Amino acid sequence: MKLEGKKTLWKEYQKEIASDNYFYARSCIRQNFFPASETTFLRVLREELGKTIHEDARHTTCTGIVYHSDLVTIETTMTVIARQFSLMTQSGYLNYVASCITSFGLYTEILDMWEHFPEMEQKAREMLWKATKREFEKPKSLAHASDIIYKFRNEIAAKSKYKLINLNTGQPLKVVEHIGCHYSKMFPHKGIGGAEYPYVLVGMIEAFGGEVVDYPERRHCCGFGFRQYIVKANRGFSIASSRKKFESMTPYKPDFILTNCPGCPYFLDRWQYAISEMEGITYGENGHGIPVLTYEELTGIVLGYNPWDLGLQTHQVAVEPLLDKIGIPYDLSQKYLGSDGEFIGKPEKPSVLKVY
Amino acid sequence: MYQFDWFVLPFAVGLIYLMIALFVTYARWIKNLPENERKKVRSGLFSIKSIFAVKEVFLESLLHRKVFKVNPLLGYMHMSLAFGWFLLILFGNWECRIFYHGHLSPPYIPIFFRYFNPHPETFVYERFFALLMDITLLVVLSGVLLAWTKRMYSRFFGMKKTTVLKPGDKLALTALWVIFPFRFLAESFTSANFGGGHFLTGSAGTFFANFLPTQYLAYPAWWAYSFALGLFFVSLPYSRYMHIPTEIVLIFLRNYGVSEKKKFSTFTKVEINSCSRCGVCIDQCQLTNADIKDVQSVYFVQSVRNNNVNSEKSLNCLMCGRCDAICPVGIDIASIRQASRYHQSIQKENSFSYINDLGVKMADVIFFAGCMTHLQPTILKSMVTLLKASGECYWFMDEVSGICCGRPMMLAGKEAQARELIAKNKAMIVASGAKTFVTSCPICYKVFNEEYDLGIEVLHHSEYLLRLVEDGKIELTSQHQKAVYHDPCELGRGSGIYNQPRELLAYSLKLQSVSQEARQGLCCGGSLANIKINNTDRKKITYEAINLLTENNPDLLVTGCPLCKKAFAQLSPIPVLDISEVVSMSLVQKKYYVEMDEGYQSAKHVESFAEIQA
Amino acid sequence: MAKDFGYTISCDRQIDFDKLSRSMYLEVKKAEPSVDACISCGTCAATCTAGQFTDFSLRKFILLLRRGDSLSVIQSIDKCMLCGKCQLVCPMGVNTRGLIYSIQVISRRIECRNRRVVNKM
Amino acid sequence: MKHVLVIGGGVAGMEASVRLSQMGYAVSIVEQSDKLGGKLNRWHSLSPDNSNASDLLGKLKSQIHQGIHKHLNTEVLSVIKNKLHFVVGLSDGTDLKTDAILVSTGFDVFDAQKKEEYGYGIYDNVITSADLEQIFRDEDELKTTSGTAPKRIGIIHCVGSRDEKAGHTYCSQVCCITAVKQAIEIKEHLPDSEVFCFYMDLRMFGRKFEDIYRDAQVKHGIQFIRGRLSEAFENPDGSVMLKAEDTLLGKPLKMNVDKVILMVGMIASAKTKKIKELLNLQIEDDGFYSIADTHYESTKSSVPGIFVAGACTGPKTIENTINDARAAAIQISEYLKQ
Repeated sequence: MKLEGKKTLWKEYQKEIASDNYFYARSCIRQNFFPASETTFLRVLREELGKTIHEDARHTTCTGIVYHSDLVTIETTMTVIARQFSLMTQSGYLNYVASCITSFGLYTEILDMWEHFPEMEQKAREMLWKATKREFEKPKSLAHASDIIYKFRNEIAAKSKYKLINLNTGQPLKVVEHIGCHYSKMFPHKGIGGAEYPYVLVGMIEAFGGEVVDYPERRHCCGFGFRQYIVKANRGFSIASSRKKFESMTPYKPDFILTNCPGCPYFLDRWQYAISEMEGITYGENGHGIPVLTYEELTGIVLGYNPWDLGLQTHQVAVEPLLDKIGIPYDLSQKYLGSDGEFIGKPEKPSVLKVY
Repeated sequence: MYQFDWFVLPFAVGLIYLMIALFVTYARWIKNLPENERKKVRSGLFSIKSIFAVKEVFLESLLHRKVFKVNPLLGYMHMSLAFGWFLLILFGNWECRIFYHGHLSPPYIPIFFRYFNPHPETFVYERFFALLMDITLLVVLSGVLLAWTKRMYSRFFGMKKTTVLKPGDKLALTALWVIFPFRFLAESFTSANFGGGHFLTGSAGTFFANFLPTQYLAYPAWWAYSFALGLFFVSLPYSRYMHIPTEIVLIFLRNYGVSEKKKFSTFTKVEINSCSRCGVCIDQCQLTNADIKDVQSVYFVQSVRNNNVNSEKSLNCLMCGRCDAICPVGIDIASIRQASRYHQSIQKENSFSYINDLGVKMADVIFFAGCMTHLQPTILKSMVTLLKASGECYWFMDEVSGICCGRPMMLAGKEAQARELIAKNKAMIVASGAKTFVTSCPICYKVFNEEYDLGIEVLHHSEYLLRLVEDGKIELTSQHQKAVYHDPCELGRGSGIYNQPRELLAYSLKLQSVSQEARQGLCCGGSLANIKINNTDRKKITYEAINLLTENNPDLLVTGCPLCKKAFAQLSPIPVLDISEVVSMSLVQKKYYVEMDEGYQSAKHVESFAEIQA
Repeated sequence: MAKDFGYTISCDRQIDFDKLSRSMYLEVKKAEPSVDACISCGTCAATCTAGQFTDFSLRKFILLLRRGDSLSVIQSIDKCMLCGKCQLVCPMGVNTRGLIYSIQVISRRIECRNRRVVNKM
Repeated sequence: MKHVLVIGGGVAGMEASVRLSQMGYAVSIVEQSDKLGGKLNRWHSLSPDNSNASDLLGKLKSQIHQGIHKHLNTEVLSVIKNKLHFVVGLSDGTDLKTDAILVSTGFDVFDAQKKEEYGYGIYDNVITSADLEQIFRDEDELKTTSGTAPKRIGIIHCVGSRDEKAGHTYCSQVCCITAVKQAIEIKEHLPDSEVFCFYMDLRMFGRKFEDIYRDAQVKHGIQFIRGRLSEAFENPDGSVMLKAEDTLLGKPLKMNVDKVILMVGMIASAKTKKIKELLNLQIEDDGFYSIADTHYESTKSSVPGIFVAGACTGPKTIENTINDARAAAIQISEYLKQ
């Protein structure tokens, strides 16, 4: 592999990322799947990096899930998105940051469409006006939340308490990454590093001391695929897609999977459990699975945040072996206590997959 | 007390051994024939059939009539050896009988008569028999000389190739070659010592006595003669000469109606052991045009005998039947090869359960085009035109979605699969209530005719069209082209239909004859029976066939098989037509025909056809 | 052991070229070398008598063998009626009937071999 | 004596110069590089007869005599057209007065790096058809980067051709036959290797091309997979995993190969664009020069007195390029006689 070749390519896929004053739009599903990730993102930006980031309680879904399930028309979608932009405009921001890959992809798509078909933008404005009497400005910059972390990866690394180094061997941890299809596959030039050799997560891993491992099915879908999962009859395809990725990455013995998207960590995490129950197969070391992290969780980990504050107890695949490798202390007795100290309940023990 | 000398022992022992060996072998074969075949033997044994068999044995086994027809020189060689030897024995026995006044003598006496009675002056017929035996011996010796020559220079006999010998054969052959020279020497030396003999042995004896110590040589020569005979008899059951006695058995069995079946039987053993390895089938085989030299019937039969048939020998054959047509022994080689394919192939039931409910139409006449005709739209078009013109109520059975007739499967030895296809087609034919079944493909024709057991008449389209013409249902005009008719193998040799196509074509064309036709007709090279041959080799065969067929510069080449047409059309310098196309082109176009449409197939219209005719 | 979630993991349709064995193709090729001339034009499948009723396609079978997916060929090859139309239309001179006959023979051999292995177990 | 300026000293430029000179015209060739011959200098052998590219080059060069003025390492800087002729300013300081101009600026090889998913310039064992010719020309062996002989080689057709994403929707004509030629050459060098061609359509349009294709299958056992490479991936051992659909089976397929050869197409050369500005010529959407009439005047440009020949008017085989050059010579001569 010629890194020089990659670097040349990466140079072609750079984009302007605003350095401050962000308007943040959350993801519909992340707060359920990995509830602390978005919180961590805000905490890192505000506390560690001292940035201004604004949220508006009135923001809604971008319609991405129904849009990609062919259940709404483009008009509905672009009107909803227009309303999001209008909230941003109303708050006095210009830099839109989406927490969700699919939202990011959809915003990009809508903005691109408006650029090519200005009459559609006009239509969106009219419909938004009719429905809500709102007006909006298009964002000056549109970024995915990972772009922001990527932009400040070196600053974060400078503040980090832990490096992605295996304590026992002194070697960098081997990380496989999954970019999320909607991040750059549709609009490679809107993602850092493009679609073939995306750099946004690689940049973080390298900055945090880890080593990225390529694997054959790196670009393959995580298995969410919207209709693949949501329609139960198709669910076999969803899990088969994830399995294809696991089988492809296992020979490289990755220490963890870093993900970019709301659906990806969820399916890469939960399907490991489902596969173990259905086929008795696990992909990690010693009967554990391969831990799956969101980039916010990773950032929190290197910054030394309490693993349970990062929501790592909500993972199906145990993250403790990874924490042990990095040398991060954790208190198992605190694992299932909420922020108020109340017991939040403990999941049923899987029959195959090993957990703590 | 009869005369005796120790030297007769090798002969006597050999003869006894041979008799026992042959008896045991043939008894076992006949005993193991399938029950119904054995019944035929029992009922035929004491009937006129045995007389016919004796006649045939005389004509074929002794005179070798068929070999004569194929190749006179080769025929003479076989005849001089077989019939000559037979006469020697016959005359020897007469001589004995007369000499000993009707008393039976042991078999060695007639054989070695001259040793025991070199010059019996008291015997009144001595001079007569001496002359007779010398003439016969000369004939036999000339045969031996020819056999030597054939072995050395086969081309002298007009044969391109001759058969290859096995070690057992060599022993027997050597013995056979020296038997008569030794007899000649023994009798000559004896004549030199004691007188007797005639123009041959007498003169030779006098001649040898000039420079040889004949008094010392005569006795060893008799030993050598006896020894050669004994050796030949003992080695005969293990050599190709087994064919001599076995052919006699074959002729008898065949006259009783025993025949080859789908599987090997002990009759197959009789047949394959009757092969004299004469090799006429080699030159007859068109595969030699493509330089394929090791699969010809003589080699195939040999491999069956040695129990080492490989797929190449069994499957690399056009099954054209030209070797059958020429085989002097009349071995049913095609059936044996077919049976070997059966034994080699996988028999699988229910391969075609996916075919069901193809739809049936009620009709008087069924037309079945067959797979190959479907690749020849002009034949299809002609047949449809003619069927419409005939006014008969017909059903074009495989117009849209027909299935295969089963013949190709059968040719590949897949009997069970073929039966399944046959059952499916048969059910449709029976349901249609048709009384006549017509097909434009000889491959289909053969299987419909022989295997379907339909209970209705099955006609090749040439027969059917001829009938339409003869019945006045269609009328043909005479064209002026000279044409050659090519006999498709499956139609001609395969089904015995040679004349009907010619009669039909004679209505419109001037038919030329060619050197290789009818029973000697050529294969087009397209044969479905050969699964092994590649297309380049096929083309060589086709090319040679076209060369022979067009030797008299005809304007047209006509055939009765869509596959032959396809094969020829690729390479032929002159147009190639199917019979139906010729008939369709010479059809007298009445206004009536033109007006007829697709729906014109009912009985009502037949009546109106009659009105128009009137 | 397997827990029922109400769905199963779908099979991968991908031809994993490195995992499949092409030994059957090599055997077939030895028996009928003209198979190498096939260019997948599909004329054979278009004219096929059996193909009217089933998905029998010689073109496809040759490809499947070339890719090492022998099993589906073994399962379907006996649907052929050996009528020979394919042979007449093949533009590359493949001896298609000989090819099918050979595939049938080799299929049976492989089936027997597999059966023997099962019996041993 | 009338004068013709030939811009571009590749196959078309050389052949046209020779023919024009034979017709009695003064000819100058301007060539930007230090030698004549263009892409032929870097090619090893030619289809369909496997003849040596250097033999053909030698033949072409031997015809270039002293009377033809060569301006090597030279660019055209300016062109002014007056009523009678063109005044051309060259970078070597010459100002030429010429009566006609033949543009034969050829083609550029598609930059395979633009097809990122194929990994050229990133994966060690991915090379282009042009690289392979260079290897053969230098009499090197085809090896993997770890120095071993590749056991399995994948040849990818239509790289940069017939590809809307790469911006070139046309067929480059020569790549299919080149792929088959190179596949056979590889098998001749490495008889134990397996060679696979991934193609969209096989365009064996030329005389004998189909025979070579048949030989490739029957004699050399080269296998053809009708499916376009979707992506390549480098395995840890340096081998490359290819993903394509076997479209004839309707199934996705993945295969590991030790070496990948990308059949790069022809695109309009950078020079073509530059000269277009100077001469005020027209180009079409595909980037190649417009011609006056596709069938009848294929070497006449949109500007009187300026002619075009060779691959600057679209991908061409060498045979067609040479014919095109000769046709241009005749057309120029007709023009100059008017």
